[in-house]
Amino acid sequence: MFGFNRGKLLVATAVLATGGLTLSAVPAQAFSPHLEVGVSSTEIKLGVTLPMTGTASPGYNKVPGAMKAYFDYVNANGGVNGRKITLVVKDDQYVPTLAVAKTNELILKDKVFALLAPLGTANNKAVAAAVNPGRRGIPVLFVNTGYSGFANKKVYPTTFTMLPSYIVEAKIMAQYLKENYPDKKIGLLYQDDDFGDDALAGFKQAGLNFAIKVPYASGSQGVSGVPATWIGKLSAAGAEVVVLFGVSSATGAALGTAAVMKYAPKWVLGSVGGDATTIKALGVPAGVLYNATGASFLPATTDTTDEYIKLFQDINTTYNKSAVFDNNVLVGMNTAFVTVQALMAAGANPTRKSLIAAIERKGASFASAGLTPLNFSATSHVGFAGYWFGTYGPTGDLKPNGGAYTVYTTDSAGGAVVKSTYKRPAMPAKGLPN
Amino acid sequence: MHKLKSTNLTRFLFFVLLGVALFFLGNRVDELRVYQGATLSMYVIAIASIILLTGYSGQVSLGHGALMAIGGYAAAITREHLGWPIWICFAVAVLVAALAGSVLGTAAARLSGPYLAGTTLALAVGLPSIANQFSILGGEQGLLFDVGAPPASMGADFTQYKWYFWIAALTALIVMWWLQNILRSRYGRTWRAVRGNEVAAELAGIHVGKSKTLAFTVSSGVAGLAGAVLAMTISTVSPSAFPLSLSFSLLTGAVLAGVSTLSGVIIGALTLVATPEIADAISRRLGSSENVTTNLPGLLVSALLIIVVLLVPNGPLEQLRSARARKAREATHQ
Amino acid sequence: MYQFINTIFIGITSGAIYSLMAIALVLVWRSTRVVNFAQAGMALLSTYIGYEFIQRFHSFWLALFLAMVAGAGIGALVDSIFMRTLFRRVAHGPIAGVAPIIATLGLLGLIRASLGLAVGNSDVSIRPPVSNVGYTISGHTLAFSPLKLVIVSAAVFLMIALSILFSKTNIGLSLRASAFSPEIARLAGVRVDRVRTLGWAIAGAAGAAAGMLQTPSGTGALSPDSLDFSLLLVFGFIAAVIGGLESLIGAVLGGVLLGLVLAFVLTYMSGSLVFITAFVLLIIVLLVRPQGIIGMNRGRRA
Amino acid sequence: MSLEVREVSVHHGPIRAINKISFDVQAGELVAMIGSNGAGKTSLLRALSGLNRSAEGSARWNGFELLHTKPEILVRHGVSHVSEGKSVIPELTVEDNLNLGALWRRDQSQAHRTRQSLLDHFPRLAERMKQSADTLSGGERQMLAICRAMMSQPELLLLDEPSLGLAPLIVAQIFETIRDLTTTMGLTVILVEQNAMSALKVADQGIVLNLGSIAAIGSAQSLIADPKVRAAYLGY
Repeated sequence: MFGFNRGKLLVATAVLATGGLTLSAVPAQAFSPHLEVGVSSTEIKLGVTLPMTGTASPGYNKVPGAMKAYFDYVNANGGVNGRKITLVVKDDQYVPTLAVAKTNELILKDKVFALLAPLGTANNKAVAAAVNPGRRGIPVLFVNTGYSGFANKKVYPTTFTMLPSYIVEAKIMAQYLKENYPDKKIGLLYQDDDFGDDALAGFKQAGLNFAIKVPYASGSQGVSGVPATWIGKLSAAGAEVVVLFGVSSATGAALGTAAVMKYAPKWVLGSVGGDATTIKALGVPAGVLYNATGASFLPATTDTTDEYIKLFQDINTTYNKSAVFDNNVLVGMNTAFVTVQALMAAGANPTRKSLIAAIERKGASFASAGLTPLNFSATSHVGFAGYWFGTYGPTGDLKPNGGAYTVYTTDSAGGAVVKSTYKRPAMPAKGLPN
Repeated sequence: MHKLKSTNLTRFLFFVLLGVALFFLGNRVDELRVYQGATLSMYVIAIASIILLTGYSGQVSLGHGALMAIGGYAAAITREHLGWPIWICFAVAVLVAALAGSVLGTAAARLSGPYLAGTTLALAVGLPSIANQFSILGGEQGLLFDVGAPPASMGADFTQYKWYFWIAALTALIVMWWLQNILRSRYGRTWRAVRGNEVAAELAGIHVGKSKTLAFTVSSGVAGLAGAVLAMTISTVSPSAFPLSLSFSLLTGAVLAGVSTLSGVIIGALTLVATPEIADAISRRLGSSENVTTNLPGLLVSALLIIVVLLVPNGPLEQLRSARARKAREATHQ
Repeated sequence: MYQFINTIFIGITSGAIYSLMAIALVLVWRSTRVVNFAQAGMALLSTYIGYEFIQRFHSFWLALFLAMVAGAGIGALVDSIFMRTLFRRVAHGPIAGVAPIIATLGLLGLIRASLGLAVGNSDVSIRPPVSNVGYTISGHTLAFSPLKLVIVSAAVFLMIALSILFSKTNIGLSLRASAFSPEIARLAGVRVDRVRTLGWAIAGAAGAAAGMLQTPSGTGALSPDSLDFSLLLVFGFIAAVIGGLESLIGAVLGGVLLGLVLAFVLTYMSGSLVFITAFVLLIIVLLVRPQGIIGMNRGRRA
Repeated sequence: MSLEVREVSVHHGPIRAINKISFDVQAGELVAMIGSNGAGKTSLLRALSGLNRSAEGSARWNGFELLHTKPEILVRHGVSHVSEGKSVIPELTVEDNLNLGALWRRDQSQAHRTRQSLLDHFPRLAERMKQSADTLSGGERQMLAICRAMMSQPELLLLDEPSLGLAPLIVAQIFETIRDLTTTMGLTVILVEQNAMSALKVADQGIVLNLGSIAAIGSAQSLIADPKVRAAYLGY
């Protein structure tokens, strides 16, 4: 069977040769000596990997479109110091192997200046270890995950987080629950992996006791019958307040199934799975969300009295084909907005070093739609660290409790939960940083 | 067309030659291609494990991704907790995966086609979720697997990826050489006999069940090694690195390579690595809309798969061979 | 006690949904000896077609019927232009065992990606045609609603109707004969190609019913990347294997067994054990009976 | 009514299994086709019944071309083939195996009558109607296979090695049955056999195939009497 006749050797050689050709058919990219990789006289190139297809993609696949829309808006208004921003999007299907491969492509082939808003805990960890942007000095701006570990500057020296960590969220939520429902039986639904572990750590730190904790395996919310077992357990334990600390599809499945089983506790939704638009798109009637409690660090997506929301909605209409304006779009736009400020702060000819230094130096003063301050400094790469609580209206709009945003902040460690005194500065004219 | 005399020595020399060629290739291409070369080597090993199982012993597995996970985790745990040298970690990966494979293979030998497919599919879906049950497995974010920096003696511009590539390519060469040898041995002949006709093999005194279990065990061990190499290329192991789609793409690679022979394995691996990039390039050239860029790669890969299965089901090499055999026959008839 | 009863209901209703998919898989297996991984894609496509009909006619039931017709058409089309070519080309060798799996997987990807291109990767949703709010008995709401009743009835009805079709009618005899021995069936005058296509068509219709009924019973969302459909395929296949692949009654029994075991493990042990439980159950069943609950004793190697 | 075979060739890849052979079979005859292993008997039969559609030449039954026609169509034109090795489906019941042969017939009441008369002939099968076919003995299976073919009410019956793997006593029974069917139903039968002597004994005509060509043809008696045939094929 394995006699090496001449024919087979020929084929083997041919295969090797083709392989070699493919491998060597890369044009050596010429770049000017005085400009950083990914920066030319006319362009700054950024790259993102995230799930654009596959079962983890719904919702998240709207983020790049939103970021591109805001960059296009900036580009149409003169760009960053005359340079246009382009965003290269790669689909990693939420698989670490692909995330590493695609990030390598971004860095080695597309030669991007910085990585922007990569998604997923396992993906980011694999990229950090295998591609090692930290050692290469490549900025990883505003990772799109609340896993607290990425804020560790020693391990991830070039990484900045944007979302408040899950621990922060759990601590603040615990405080809220203790204040508002001191004598109620509280139940918790959480994802049985690092996402949930962070949450459990936060709740534990805050000293909140649950009457029942229901874990679910990531992905199992799509299996018929599984959500019904959650509701069965929660209702059997008599939980009067239920915290849903999972992804949107799990939150949606829990709410939908609870309606079927006529189980109506006071719902408290975590921010990851708390976007009304996404939940409604999952087929859950808005009425189910009515009166539930939600949390966010950005203004409500329907709050058109907010100058940022109004601007982002306009940009969304013009540059994003009027995609449904949900929290994913809002997060994308706001991330792009902060990114532009960071690029501007990095100087006339930004380098990777100057970009990181700029965020460390000026990051805390960057404008943003966020209702809590960005905590960037030379010692902290943590972005937002606060939440406000609101109630979902009959159509699913999240409105702040008491009519105004009351923001609580804390940290991922042992710090106390405090009411924020932060007053968001006015938006730069036309939402264009200068 | 006369056959060169094939001995263990010529075969060994062929692989040494191939190794030397790869060594020079690794020095000539850029960093990204070197990295892809490591991935390619990983796929070569993984696809070989599938071909061994399906092509040579007639069993179908939809769960080799899970066996790769076992190998990957075994290597990572050995490295992290015991700090053993990398080649011992790889050996542990092989052993642990082979052990799991022998348990599974014992069950598999009793099952006919679709039942085995169902069992392995359930394994591929079920196994990764174990990672969140035991803290030693590191949960969703997984474990780090650091094979270490290249030795200083290699020089300052010897990159980490080149080191990965060297390790992966050397592993792949050794595996392929060893597999070619084992397939020419008594075991290889037994497997082929069983694949050809179970009843006849049984009558010829072959213990069919044992033979199948052995094939499953060897294949699992090789898959475990591929898992360790995969873990090396992404420096971590995590449940999501071994999704169901990995098992499926290995089958795809095996079909593209031609399941009936190991010699096409590089074609399968090359296609798996190159197609997404080619599709990406095409869709970017065509793609004005987000929708096209997102869905075109999937469309192209699926279409390629279907075309190959329909047009060259036994793989391009086998097709070439039979076409040539036909031509030779016609020539002698004239 | 209330929780115990509810767990049984949850098990039976989810089992019924796995059964619907399992029935479709068993149908194709019985008529062509192919494990049809494209079934999830075919069901997804049919359900999208059903969704379009709902938008047009505002009747779920009419749309369900039309989706089943469309599903039958898709099944017939897949077999006549696709599987027939495949079988002409790969009849022998090791590839014969994997080619149908690979081909149907490829088809699954093709349907997914084409749907993504055609309709985009965002969700649409299907409302339940009858109330999905649970029945209330003496103040307790059961995990069982009119919609779930429809689903369970549909699974039972399909099982009975198709079992009768298979075992009592001439068409059924042709289907079985073509599956077991195409050559002998041909020699006996059965138009095997047409009969196989018919088998695929019936499976396509059953798959469409599974998709149309499972969608509103979950959250109602439908997208080309729908996790629910991949999982439906996996759990449907596991149910079919547990049941024995040869028997429609086995498919339903396998589905319900899987549903019940999952419901009890999730409720009384841990919510994290879904996928492991499915695997362990499958292993246990196959260790005791390698041919499934209702499989043939002298199972053919295929 | 007759079968006219003209210059038929069958290839298996590069090997020519049947090389341009021609012969006639008259209606109502039982023809035994004998020859050693690999002589091409089965190849010829499979070409006549449409299982191998790559044959060249022409074979007409009452003017209807058999070559290149699908077996399921040939059945509708009165040609039935019982393939080598007990052509029954073991997973089905005896009843289902029988019924299978007449599924294509529009007139099912006619099929019912055929079945009744066959069952009268073969009471052993009648007793086992609800059992699965793999519970039958080898001889019973062969009977069932022949009955299944008879359910199509064929005019031309092609039988491939019905004696394969059966005890001599059973073989004799089967051949008697075939002879009986030929006579009582006015069938034309081509019986391919290794078991040359037994076959020729019940046959009207005999054809001896050797390496894809006709080595001898004639009445069964004359072939039995032919010393060369005796030496080469009848073993004495």
